[in-house]
Amino acid sequence: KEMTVRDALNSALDEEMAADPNVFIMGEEVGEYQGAYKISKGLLDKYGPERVVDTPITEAGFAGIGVGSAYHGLRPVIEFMTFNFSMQAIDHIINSAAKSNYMSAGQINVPIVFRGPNGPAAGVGAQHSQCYGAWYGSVPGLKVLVPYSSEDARGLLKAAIRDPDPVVFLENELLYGESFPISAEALDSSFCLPIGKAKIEREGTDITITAFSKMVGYALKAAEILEKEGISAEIINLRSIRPLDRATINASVRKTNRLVTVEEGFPQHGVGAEICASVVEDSFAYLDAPVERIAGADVPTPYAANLERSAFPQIEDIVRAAKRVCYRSVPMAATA
Amino acid sequence: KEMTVRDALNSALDEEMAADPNVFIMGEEVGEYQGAYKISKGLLDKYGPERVVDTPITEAGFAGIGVGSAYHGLRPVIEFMTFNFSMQAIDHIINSAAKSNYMSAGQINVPIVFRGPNGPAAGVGAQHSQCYGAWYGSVPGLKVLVPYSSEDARGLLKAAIRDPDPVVFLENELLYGESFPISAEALDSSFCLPIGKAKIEREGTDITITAFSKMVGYALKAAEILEKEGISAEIINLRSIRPLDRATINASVRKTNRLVTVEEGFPQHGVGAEICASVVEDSFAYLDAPVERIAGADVPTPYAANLERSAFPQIEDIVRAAKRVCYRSVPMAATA
Amino acid sequence: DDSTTITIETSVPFTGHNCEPPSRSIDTTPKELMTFFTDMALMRRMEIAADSLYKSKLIRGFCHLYDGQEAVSIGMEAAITKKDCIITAYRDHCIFLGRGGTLLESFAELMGRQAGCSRGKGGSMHFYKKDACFFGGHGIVGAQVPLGCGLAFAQKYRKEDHVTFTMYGDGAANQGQLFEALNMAALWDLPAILVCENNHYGMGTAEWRAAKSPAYYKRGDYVPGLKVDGMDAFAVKQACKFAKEHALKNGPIILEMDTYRYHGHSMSDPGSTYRTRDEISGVRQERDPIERIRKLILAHDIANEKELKDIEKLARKEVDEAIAKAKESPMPDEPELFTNVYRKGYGVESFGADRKELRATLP
Amino acid sequence: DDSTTITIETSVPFTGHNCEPPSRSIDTTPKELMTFFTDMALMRRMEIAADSLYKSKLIRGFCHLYDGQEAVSIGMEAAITKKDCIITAYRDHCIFLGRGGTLLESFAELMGRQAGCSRGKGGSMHFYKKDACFFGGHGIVGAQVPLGCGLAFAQKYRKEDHVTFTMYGDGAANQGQLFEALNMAALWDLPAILVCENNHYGMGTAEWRAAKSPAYYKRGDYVPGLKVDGMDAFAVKQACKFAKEHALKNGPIILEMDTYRYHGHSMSDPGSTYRTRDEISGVRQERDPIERIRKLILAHDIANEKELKDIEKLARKEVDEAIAKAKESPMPDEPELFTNVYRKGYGVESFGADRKELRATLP
Ligand SMILES: Cc1ncc(C[n+]2csc(CCOP(=O)(O)OP(=O)(O)O)c2C)c(N)n1
Ligand SMILES: Cc1ncc(C[n+]2csc(CCOP(=O)(O)OP(=O)(O)O)c2C)c(N)n1
Ligand SMILES: [Mg+2]
Ligand SMILES: [Mg+2]
Repeated sequence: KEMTVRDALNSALDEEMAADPNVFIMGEEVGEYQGAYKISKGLLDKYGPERVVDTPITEAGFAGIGVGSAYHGLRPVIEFMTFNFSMQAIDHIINSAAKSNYMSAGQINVPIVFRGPNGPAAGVGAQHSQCYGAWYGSVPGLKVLVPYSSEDARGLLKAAIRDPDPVVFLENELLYGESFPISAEALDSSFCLPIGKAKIEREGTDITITAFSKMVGYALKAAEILEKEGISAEIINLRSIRPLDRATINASVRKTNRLVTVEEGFPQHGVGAEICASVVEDSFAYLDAPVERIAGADVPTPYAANLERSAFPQIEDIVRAAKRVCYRSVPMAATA
Repeated sequence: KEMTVRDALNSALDEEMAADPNVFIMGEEVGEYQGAYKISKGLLDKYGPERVVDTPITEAGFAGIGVGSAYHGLRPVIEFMTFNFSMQAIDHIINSAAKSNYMSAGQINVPIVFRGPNGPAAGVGAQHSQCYGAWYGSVPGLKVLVPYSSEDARGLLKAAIRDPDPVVFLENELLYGESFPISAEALDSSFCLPIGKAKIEREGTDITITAFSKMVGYALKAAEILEKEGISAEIINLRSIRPLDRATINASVRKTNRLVTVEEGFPQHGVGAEICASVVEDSFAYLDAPVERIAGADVPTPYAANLERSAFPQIEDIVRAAKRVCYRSVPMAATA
Repeated sequence: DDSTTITIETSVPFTGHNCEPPSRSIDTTPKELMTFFTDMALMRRMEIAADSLYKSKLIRGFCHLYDGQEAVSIGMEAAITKKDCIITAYRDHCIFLGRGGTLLESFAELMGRQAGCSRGKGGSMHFYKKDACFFGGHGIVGAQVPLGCGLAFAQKYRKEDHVTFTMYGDGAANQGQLFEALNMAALWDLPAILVCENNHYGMGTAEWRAAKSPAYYKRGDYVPGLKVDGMDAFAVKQACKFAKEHALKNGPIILEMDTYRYHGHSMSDPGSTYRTRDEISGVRQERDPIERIRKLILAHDIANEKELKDIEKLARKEVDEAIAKAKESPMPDEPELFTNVYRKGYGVESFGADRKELRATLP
Repeated sequence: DDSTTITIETSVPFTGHNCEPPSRSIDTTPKELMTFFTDMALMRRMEIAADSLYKSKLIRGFCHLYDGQEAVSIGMEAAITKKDCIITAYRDHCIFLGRGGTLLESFAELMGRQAGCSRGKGGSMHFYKKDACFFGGHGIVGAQVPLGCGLAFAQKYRKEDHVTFTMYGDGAANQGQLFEALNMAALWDLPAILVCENNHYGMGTAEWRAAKSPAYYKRGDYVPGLKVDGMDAFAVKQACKFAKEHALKNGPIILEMDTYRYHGHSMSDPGSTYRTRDEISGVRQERDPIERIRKLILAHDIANEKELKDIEKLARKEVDEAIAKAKESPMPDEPELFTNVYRKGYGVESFGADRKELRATLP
């Protein structure tokens, strides 16, 4: 059976709302418009305007209201139309949500989910293409999940909603319409994925490639190409950026002795840098080659199609880096 | 001659305001109150309320106003009382300031400085102790400077104000009152430090330690202790997080073959992670030991004095890590 | 003759908040009427062509069209100079044209080509024309309001006699940063005019669902405001003239422009699920800004139906030619990926997705 | 007897905005008067003791004192129940006490000890008492306003008959998020009461330098408001009762409490550079909230001077004892560094500054 990521998210919301009357959805266009990207389709009809709350375009305000309601026992799911707009509300995500349980020595936990599309879409320009994985992933008190497939989307969103702590849930617009095979188990309403565990999407022996969100698909495609060239790549779908599954990553690198990290965000202080540091810390002696980072270009996102393509990782970038790490090609820098 | 960091910043502001009538200061309590930390002391009297502008407590608003004024040719220096409050304005720093020159293909450059104390002070708790170096440092379009000494403070702030691009200038409250020797050259009103260049504060041969802001002082003290134990540490004061001076860092590591990074911010996706990745990318073969990161603990900042001390790097942490990297002690993990 | 004075009345009276509204009566000339018609016809045609280009996949991502709202740009430009600043949100194509931008620059930008006003790097939401004091083109709802107050701050700082028009939607009108900026603008008497283009919907949300008080001209509370028929270019002109004078003397003022967007919010929105087709066609028939001018021209015998149709045909031709030219314009050169990150790049290295394959020294 | 009805008048009439203000006349009892006096005396003493502890370096970082403003907490608590929520900013010690928190918990928190209400992990700005619906203690100016509206959202969602009092300063009153939250509170009829504690300064900035319109009770525009003498506990009580009824029926309302802080903003501020000593002593003499109650008690012969002095002495003794106990409380155990990062830590590893030396499994 197949299911789109959109339907996976939609059904996860639906089931969790059915299971717990304290769960509600709030955000711009989530109700009458059925969601800017239709993730909340049908839920207004089913659960009514008290539980599917359309807001004005005031992110700081409604994120704060969401957090306050979570202080007092509700379980809000706050949709940002895209995560770019979460910057207007970031103080509440960090200072009001992530830190409260600690500052109150456990009195005020904050069971809230902030979700929405993150990272680049297609042709939406510099202000609408940023990946917030590394930023939110740096903040103790937050959990940061990054689904790739429909199974991820269902299992992680359900886990996020049930979790007693604030979760930042980073989706990808370009995956919403993609279909993935889905098991009967994953379709069960009790289904849930563990938070903080990566998934080995494909086993391999020669090189480890880490990726999250849309880049998992690219990495898998790269692995197919590499296989033809006799390189067996192990693909790790991170699923969670915080907690980061250092154990799974390091175990894989200890087996393959080589690592390429892939992400669409800006490179500096990115997820790849962290993974590199984690492996250097824990498995330095196992590394047979320098870790390579594939990431978004270190520039604001250009609109023009050709430049935009150059600004984000392509499958051939992953393949090339993997081959380099396996010493199948000589590194050479082209200057643009 | 000696000068405090506070006086260094104050004199830099004064001189740049005197030199360019388009430079003005804006922020909370910068005028009549003479600055929450007295960095702008005396400037209201000297330059009047048109150029030293007290604002209401509305960071999003006045940061946006500052950026707008920079679009139209002024050179605002925006003070955040502390950088924690910059989160209310972060959308303007990123989307309105950092990206405009790119989105407009060079039409709208944004000569603005955002400055103020960053990172932990003493006993100010979880909401007032965050380091924003890694976040801002990840954003193309921004330049991010981190002065340590009075010379840094003067030379970098003057460079920041004269720069045609948006600069995030991260000070440290606990350094304001510290005195540093200062040269006649650095006291000259034409003095300026290059943006993007690190400074080797102390030469050494056995290990490279990178640090910025207050941690440079800690690293220097650690180097003294290490020297007594026969370890010669090279201390790099980053001065600039973006651009990051990869050349200086890598050259040093190629000489010492060992690296410890130090910062007060959260570890995940931090400056240390980036430096580790940069060295692994460029100088992997030169590394004789795993890179070690010393960073703020991965927890919100506790208030209690004992916990707070454990939450941030101490000199002994740097010494211990350096010795470990030099294989002078066996690593051992204590579980708290 | 072209410059005879014709006195006309605005469609409805202005409603003031904390201010005495200007008169309904305004003088114009045949020349001005013809210019309004010609310019609005061109804008309308440009937006309709953009719609087609989007559908044929030559424009990507977002594309927010302005048809229906043309009178706001036209009336405003008629009241001010190119040293007065304008800043707006993402619905910016016609504002750019109003400031003197060209069709070629517009279409090339929409298609991501070198000849675009931002050399293809900005896209639909990020048009600028600094030499005519047009400061964009902003994608984050509400952000342009403090930015606009900052432009006004610079004008006042330099003791200029110019003002800034900051345009925002009814949806944006609830943004907190607007209230922050307005307070400062009022405290410091900035020559800031906030132009709320109330097209009655923020995406799919009707104004009353997003605002407890959708009387946007009153939302400045202690700041004066004026409600204006934004479908009537002359009302807009009168209001902007009034506002400019007010702002130079007394600081900020809000103009609420009652207007309407014919298209959906952006290209993915059919624009018909949250409003009725009757509502749209009703506005087209009774309040269309171009038709209003057409009627005035005909009523005053300045031109006849055919002449006006010819103008519209010419607009279509100009648009088609500009599109043809835009299509000929190449995509930006690859090295443009790394230009304009900074004004001053210090020769630092920057990286592409595969940093060992693609890197550049920043200019 | 203790519960005879005494009718008194509030110091000044209430001023309403978009609402009919309540009467100036209010009933009380000797018991209530004595309670007000006792509770405020204790708060006053606590804050003065905190000042000394700070000076002797037993309290670190920020420390924002509430002396002068006690009537706001006292009057509010007298009108509501512990199921009504309160949330405030960093000036939170007395609000905590008003909600039933103890002196020991307060002082221990201020000194960063285990016995603190946040086990020493929060500090001065982060007191909470969830079992009495006190939700902190927030350090970011303005942030508590949307949070408070969120508490009210939860109350309404659960169809409770309770309301939320969200306290903020005159400085915070200009924050955009306040206007965003207020709009939603009004749209959705949330039982949210915004209590602006106007002590006339935000740090060193006088209200009129930060706000074009310092009439904070009117700043809700379309939301009703009431101006209240915040130095008169009875006026506060009357207003809060009124506001609670209003909020349950009609949604949000703003109460502007005209009050005064005697101390500087925090401990680094002498509090005398931006206002005159005369101003401060004038308020102390003419409007002090404790003295007002003392006079009422004496005027109604409920207690004599000496009895009241004894109450104050007792307050001092209680405070001293609490401090002594707090000093005995140990610092938090080292492993507390890693507790409460999450409610559910999944057994993940977390790191200290030197991760090879100090790491922990999160509970
Ligand atoms: C801060 C922010 N939140 C959400 C969005 C997504 N968004 C783009 S336009 C829009 C509607 C704006 O409506 P309005 O202000 O009325 O302007 P109009 O589109 O009608 O011109 C929304 C929600 C955004 N761009 N920025
Ligand atoms: C967003 C933000 N900006 C600045 C500060 C620093 N700050 C703390 S309190 C304060 C003054 C607040 O004044 P007011 O709201 O009147 O409250 P009061 O202190 O008088 O009780 C300022 C500027 C902060 N904590 N948060
Ligand atoms: Mg609109
Ligand atoms: Mg105040």
